[in-house]
Amino acid sequence: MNYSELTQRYFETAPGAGTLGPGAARGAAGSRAQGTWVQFELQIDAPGGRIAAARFLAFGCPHTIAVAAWVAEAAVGRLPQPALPEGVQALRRRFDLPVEKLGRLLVVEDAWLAAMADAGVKS
Amino acid sequence: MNYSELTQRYFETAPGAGTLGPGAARGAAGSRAQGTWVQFELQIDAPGGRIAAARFLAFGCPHTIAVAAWVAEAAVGRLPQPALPEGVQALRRRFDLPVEKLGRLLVVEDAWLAAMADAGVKS
Amino acid sequence: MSPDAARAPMTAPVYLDNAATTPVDPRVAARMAECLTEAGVYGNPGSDAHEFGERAAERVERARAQVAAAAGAEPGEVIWTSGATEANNLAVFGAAHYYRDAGRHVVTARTEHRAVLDPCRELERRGWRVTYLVPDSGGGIDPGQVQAALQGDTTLVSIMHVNNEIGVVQDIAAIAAVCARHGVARLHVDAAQSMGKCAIDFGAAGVDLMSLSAHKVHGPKGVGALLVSRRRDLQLQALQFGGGQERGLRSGTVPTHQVVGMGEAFALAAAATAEGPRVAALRDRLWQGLEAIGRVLRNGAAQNTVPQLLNVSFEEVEGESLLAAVRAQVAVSTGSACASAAREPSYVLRALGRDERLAESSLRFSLGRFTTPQDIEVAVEAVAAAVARLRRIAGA
Amino acid sequence: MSPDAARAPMTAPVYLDNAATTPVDPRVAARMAECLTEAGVYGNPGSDAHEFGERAAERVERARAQVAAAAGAEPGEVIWTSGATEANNLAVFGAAHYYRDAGRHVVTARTEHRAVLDPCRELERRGWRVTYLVPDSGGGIDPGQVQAALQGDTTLVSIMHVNNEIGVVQDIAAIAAVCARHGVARLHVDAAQSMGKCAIDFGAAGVDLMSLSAHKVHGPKGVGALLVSRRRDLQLQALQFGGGQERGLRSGTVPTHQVVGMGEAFALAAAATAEGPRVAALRDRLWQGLEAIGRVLRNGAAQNTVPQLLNVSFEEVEGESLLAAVRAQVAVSTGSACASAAREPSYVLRALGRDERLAESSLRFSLGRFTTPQDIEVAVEAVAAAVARLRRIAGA
Ligand SMILES: Cc1ncc(COP(=O)(O)O)c(C=O)c1O
Ligand SMILES: Cc1ncc(COP(=O)(O)O)c(C=O)c1O
Repeated sequence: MNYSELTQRYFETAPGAGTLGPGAARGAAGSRAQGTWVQFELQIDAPGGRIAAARFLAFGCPHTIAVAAWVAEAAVGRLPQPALPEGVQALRRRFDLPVEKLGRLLVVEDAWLAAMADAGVKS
Repeated sequence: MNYSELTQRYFETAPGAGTLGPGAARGAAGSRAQGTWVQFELQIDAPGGRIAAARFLAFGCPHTIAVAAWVAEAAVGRLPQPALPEGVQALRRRFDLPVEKLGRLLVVEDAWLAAMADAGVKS
Repeated sequence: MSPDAARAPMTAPVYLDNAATTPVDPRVAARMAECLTEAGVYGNPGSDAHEFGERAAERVERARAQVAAAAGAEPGEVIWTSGATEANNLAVFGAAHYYRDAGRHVVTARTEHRAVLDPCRELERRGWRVTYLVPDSGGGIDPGQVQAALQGDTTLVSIMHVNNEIGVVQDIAAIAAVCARHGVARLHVDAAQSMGKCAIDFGAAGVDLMSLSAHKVHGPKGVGALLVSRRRDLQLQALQFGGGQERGLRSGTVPTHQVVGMGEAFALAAAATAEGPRVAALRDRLWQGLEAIGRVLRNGAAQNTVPQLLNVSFEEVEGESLLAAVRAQVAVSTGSACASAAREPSYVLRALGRDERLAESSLRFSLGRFTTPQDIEVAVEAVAAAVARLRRIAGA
Repeated sequence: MSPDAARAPMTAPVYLDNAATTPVDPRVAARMAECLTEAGVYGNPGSDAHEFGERAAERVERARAQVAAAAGAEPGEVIWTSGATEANNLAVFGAAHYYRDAGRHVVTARTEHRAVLDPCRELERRGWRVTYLVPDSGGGIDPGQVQAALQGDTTLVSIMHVNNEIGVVQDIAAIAAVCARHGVARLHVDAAQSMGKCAIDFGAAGVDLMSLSAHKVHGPKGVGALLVSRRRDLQLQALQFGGGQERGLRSGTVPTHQVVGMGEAFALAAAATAEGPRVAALRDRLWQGLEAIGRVLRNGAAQNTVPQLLNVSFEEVEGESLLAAVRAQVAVSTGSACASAAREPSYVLRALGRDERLAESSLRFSLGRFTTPQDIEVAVEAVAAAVARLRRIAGA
């Protein structure tokens, strides 16, 4: 398996891996038993405010970890929205994801949507 | 194919290859078309006397040539007899002949017997 | 350890994938080089019309004797092949087809190499019945299982000696005894992984057919042998027809340098009796280091495994990420990557009862003649760091 | 030229048996050596889990491209095998079995190599019908003969390119056109002797399957390839099952050093365009020298023969003695000795209409890259002396 330079870098550094603790909005998707599980925690200080901090956890392939890390990083400073900071197809291109791995991206998206729902953002 | 040292030597030197010309007793056996042909010519000076000279011609494998040459050489000085100077089995051992080549020795023997018959020696 | 120094400016990974293939021993490479160019023994060993051919044939026969001696066989029992894959195919198809009138049932195991399983599947397509034995959780096949699987029309049993993924060793002599009692069933043993790892005695074990490979034991790739027992007048249908080489069982020009390499590799392995304990100590150190990581499972019965192999599953770690995290430091095989393009959880580990996740999150460490204590330390450190990091990312 | 200097105190014979096998070119041997030991590219090209495997796979693909370029094929059409014997078997059995429902008739020629004829005989045992075309007295197969032999259920035609005994070249493109018109019949060409002797263009000729061998053109023994045309979606049943290498058509670890050797040998041969005229001049000088002996017959149509081969029958000379008389000076093949243990008059020469004696008293001189004018003089002198002496002993 060859990974793009960006995938490799986010997989290796995994910025934002971890949790924020009580008070953060949290959402997860997938399952470890199925091979891919992702969780996001977002800190939104004021209702209607921007995302102040974001963390992720991921059990999955390097692409899954890299994309989750990138999404968490990209989330900071944005207004909470039900859409990912970047759409699934754009992420696929950005990380040069093989087509058979598209399912993993959908898990990332589902985890994001779950976190948004937890934060009270309507989709 | 590996040849014994004796076979190799008689094949390479082929002493006595040739003919004696008119007056010699001559006998041949086998056929070129079948792959083995041998001829002996013997010079017997006085009736009932010894073999004074012997020559052979041979078309055949190295064993055939070597044995014919050896027989011609061994014949000189002997009394003409219907038997080869040495029997077929003894020759086979002497030249370390593979068993499937026994037929070639019989051609040598037949040529010898034909030459004896030509010399008037009864078998 | 650099596979291509010019291309690898960073330190090359430690090579712990000797069960996939091994570097050729320099002594073996030297013998091979003698059989290539104009200055060497380059004749066709089948050319009996001149000394170039005869010299080559001498080398081939010397190599045959070396392989026979190392494996406990007679030289006349060694049939050269292009590797253990071909040897396995020749054994399975060759015996099944030759004895087709005696029956069309074959017994093998789920944990066999694909070079046995795939021919068995093909036999099924051709109308044979195949019984696939399931090993115990340690990977062992009980001779009693073989006994129970034999039917009146079983003509072939194919059970490997040393498993290539977990290193478990089967009791071949006991299985051979079961087949001998049956009378009709012939025993084929895939011993591609055995040489240099576990003693092989073809004759004493009473085996009918045995596959060998050179490149698993510091010999060249692309050469192997099938041992065909002469004691029982075993017959085979050839797979490949032509010049009639190898008693008509395997036509094709015999590649002198290749079989010479195999002969030398087998002779060296047979002579290297101190190698087992040395490697076992390294393997033990490796296991000790990995076990300390915590939540790791050893695959295959530890007490019945060759020293060169250690297969470990890491809980709460995803397989592909584990490989990606260690591959810059350690070259190993995983339970999810396999030689073929298909990426599936190892069917061998699945047969032992491991779930899909644990099968995928396994690493096979395979040691060889050139493995050093330093290699082991690098591997332990790299794997420990990777597992810790991935577990942290997974919140596990 | 000494095959084993320590064993050959006398001058070694001149090697004129390059159609049996060739010495490996030193440049080829050097590339091979890079893929063996720990210092080189020793990984398993099937191991995609680490860079050792990836480096090896790169070498394998580079070699595949070299072979494809030299033979006028696409890299994706190259299936590595253990030699032309295996390639021929895979082609003949593979196509016949895959297309068995379309018919069970095969067309080939009496002058094919045994690695084609013996699989055809085996097909007959399995219920196929085989037509064996008889060449003209020069060894040529007329495309019209192929046309006439095709039947509604002919699925395979197997005709060689360059004959290994007489060097005659068949008109492959014309035969391919005949098969294409038929529609169902696929064309396999045994081109084991072609590379470096006669241009091959797999794609342009419209051939479906083509067998290649490395060791006939200064590459290593034990490696070859089957070219499988992609244009017509040609399918084959595999002979050997296992790891799924080579698109599942030929399982088994790909031996990096072997295929790298083949790639390099093919690239060198394709680049050596001046070699043909040089060798042709040597062959002409050889024929001139032999013809002067008198009562000699050239076998195979002179105008349609590769420069590397010259096959001559000597009247009134027994074959075995001829060989024995020249072998200390010249290493050649004869019409009575063959690679297998059986010693029979060459069936190729018999098919040309030579009688048994003339077939047996033939010598095949085959020249190669390392043949020198001096070698030719030695050969002419040795053969002339031997023939004269044997004719004298035979009274002929
Ligand atoms: C147990 C076993 N059998 C067969 C094979 C195939 O051997 P080879 O690579 O020589 O074809 C291997 C190695 O891949 C193996 O480990
Ligand atoms: C025409 C032809 N076909 C096939 C072969 C077999 O090739 P290999 O020795 O690579 O198996 C040979 C050489 O022996 C040959 O000359």
